Amino acid sequence: MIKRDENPILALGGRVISPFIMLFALYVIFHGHYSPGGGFQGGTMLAAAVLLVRLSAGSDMGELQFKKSWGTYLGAVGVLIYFGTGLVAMLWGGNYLNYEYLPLSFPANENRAWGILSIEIGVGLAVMGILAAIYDDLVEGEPNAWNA
Amino acid sequence: MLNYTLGHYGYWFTLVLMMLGLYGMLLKNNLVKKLIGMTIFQVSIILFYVCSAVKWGGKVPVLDPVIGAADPSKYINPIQHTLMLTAIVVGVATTGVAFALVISIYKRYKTLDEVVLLERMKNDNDAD
Amino acid sequence: MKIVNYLILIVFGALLVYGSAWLPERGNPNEPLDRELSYAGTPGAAYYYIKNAKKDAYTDNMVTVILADYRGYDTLGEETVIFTAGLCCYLLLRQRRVNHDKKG
Amino acid sequence: MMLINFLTKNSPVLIPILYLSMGLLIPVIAGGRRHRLAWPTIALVILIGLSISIFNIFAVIDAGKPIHYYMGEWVPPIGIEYVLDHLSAFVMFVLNVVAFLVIIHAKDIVRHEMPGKEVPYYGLISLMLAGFNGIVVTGDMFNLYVFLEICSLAVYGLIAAGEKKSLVASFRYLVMGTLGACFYLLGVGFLYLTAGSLNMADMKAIMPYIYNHPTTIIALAFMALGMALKMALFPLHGWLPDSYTHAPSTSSAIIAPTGTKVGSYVLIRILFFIFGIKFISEMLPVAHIIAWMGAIAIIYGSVVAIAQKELKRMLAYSSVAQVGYIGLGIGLANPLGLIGAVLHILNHAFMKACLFLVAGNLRFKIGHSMISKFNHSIRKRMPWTMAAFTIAALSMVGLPPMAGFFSKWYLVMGTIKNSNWIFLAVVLISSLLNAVYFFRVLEKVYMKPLNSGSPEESDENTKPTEVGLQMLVPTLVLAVGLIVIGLLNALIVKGILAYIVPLAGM
Repeated sequence: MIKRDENPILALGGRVISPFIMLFALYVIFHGHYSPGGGFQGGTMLAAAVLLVRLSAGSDMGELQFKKSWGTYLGAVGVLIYFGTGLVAMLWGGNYLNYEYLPLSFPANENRAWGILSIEIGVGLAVMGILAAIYDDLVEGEPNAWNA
Repeated sequence: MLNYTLGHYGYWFTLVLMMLGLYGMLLKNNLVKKLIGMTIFQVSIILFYVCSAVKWGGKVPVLDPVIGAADPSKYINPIQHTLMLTAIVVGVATTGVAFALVISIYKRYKTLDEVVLLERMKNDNDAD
Repeated sequence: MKIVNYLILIVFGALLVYGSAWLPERGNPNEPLDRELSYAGTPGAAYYYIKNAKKDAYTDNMVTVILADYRGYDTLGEETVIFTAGLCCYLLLRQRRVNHDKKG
Repeated sequence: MMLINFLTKNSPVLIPILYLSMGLLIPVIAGGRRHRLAWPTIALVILIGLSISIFNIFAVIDAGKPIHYYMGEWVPPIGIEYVLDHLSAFVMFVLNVVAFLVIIHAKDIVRHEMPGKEVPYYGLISLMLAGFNGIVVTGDMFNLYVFLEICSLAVYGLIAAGEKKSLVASFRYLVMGTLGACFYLLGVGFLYLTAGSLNMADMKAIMPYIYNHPTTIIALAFMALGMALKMALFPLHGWLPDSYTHAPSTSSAIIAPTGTKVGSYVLIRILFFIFGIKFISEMLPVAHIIAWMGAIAIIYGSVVAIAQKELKRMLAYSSVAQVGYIGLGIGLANPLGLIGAVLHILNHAFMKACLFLVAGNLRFKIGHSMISKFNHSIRKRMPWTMAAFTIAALSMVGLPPMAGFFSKWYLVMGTIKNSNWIFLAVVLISSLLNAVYFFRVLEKVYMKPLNSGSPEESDENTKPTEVGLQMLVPTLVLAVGLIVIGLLNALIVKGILAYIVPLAGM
């Protein structure tokens, strides 16, 4: 492994900043209806917050925040939220992804707004989970003997 | 002529980027440099789409209550932005898989230079 | 082999320059991609989106509406692409977690 | 009754989203210690997909015209549509039936070749099928790009899971494949900027108005180039032999019959359904170039295949040649050529799947597939496998009762109709070359009497060690299928393929 010097500023700074990045990411996801932003952008920031802790404080500390095994599952759950929203609309009589048919008691256009929100959350979770999983896999597959 | 230049100079810059990317992909020996070329190529296409979406004097495609939706020429074209959000994700995914492959290749052959790599693969053949 | 690659590069560049010289002008709102009706009389997508996004989906951000609703199926595909990439990395790199536990 | 209504309403979209959801669910269902669930799940899913695709064929034949499905009920230029016509229903059926048989075959061999990796492997197979089926049925150019990337990424992973050199092969394929997809995207960009639409049918309606525009020509050039890269047409086939040779047996058996076929399908869509036959023969002679490339590919692939020492590598080069047939059929740009090309998609899918399954069986039981080490003991050890190989080889050569003969027949008729004698000669010569490289193998296996006293014929070496039923039955079904397709080919052509010709505007 590459030798890593313990640096308290990095370790602490990363851990302090990470939750604030997450908070802003949630803002980006949920405010995507009214300003530039949305699921993918927010999801990338969530993933960045997770990876920041992993990079600055090491994998063990990162494991406390977001377990390695969660990544793939969270990704699957995120895409399934998206998929399920479309499927519910289909089972309730519309075409696939027609949010008008979602079983909510709003007028059609507000139904669509809620449908959009639901899939933005799905996209956010999926992107966060998968990006973290890809990073973990890349680190795990990294050759251990760089100097050899 | 001025109008023509104003209307096209954005494309020319993306063309230069595309050529750079293709050069990296075709003529570099190092696998990571190839990947860098590939990413430049993808990003240049994204820029090509995005720079075609502009309208002089147009706003970002978020509804402004002052302007309203009556006159579409007041907003820039939102389609390219949407398509390119998708294309960016595709690019990220491709790069991720490519790096997974590069790491595995390095683990197996201890090199990333294509010429050396071919040599070592040939040696493997003889060993079999 | 290198010469062939340079040749490909030059041909590609020439094609691009030729094609881009005839592209529609940027920034002009009367180009076909921004018109209300296309040449064949079918509705132009961009025009429709800007006009009706708020009415259809009660959302200000047009890009969000297109991304999630009008062209939502693309976005589902996009999520699948990134999930596929995740599975590829899993297949290629992930060691069996069982071994990992034993080590730790 | 409700189920039937649901099916008829939503049938075009069901197959892609079925595979898509199962690709996500397999890592969840079969995660952790339940990894033995992965194979039954994927087999069941593909069985359902196959049933729906059969249902689709009957639905299309019943309707007699393309079935449109609007995502979110947004009518085309606004939203994305799925189009199920005779061509897409037919190609979808081919994909699913081949995938089903290969997956039935895959259970033991995947566990043998990739222990502990079944879960992501089957997940990727499901996602790859989602990509293929999505490409086939979509009516939107950008949606096609997205699904193209799904299947490409899955294929890179499936290839890289193989033996030692598969990683480099996969990396090369990744670079070339991304280049192809980027070219396609660039072409779509040029076309969109010129015409202002992304829908294929809409684009066809706009085409007369932008007929003389130079950007349209550039768009066609880029899109055709990208797809030629994906389908491995002759000068762009560089990634194919290595990938197919070093990939795991199951991967080559499922990718070789389907991957390049989807590329050719998209090429048919682009040339005939977006640009139209007039444009591709007048403005830019793309059809002509593709036909020539196909002809060169046929000769080149066959000749190089003769020189190969390894069975899978020989089959890979033979794939280059077979893609050439499809390219030739497309490039002829007449009804007979198109029918020949589409029929060859079906035939070649069956033949290649059968041959690669045979190669997989040999690797599984004998441990190698080097042609030089083949001898007559194989015919004793694996009689049924070699029988399937013989049928598929005869079909590749093009002997009359087998399927391979009929697609070549249509191609020959097409060349005669265009009075292009060079192409006619190419198709005829290629049959001879095919015969050379397949009979080379058959001769080693069948032409020497047993018990000539050499040491390798001890009882040990000639004991029947045929593979298990689960691997044998799919191989034999594919082989018998070749004869059945051959006998039923008039029905297939009259019932389905004849409808494609007017759709393609010929």
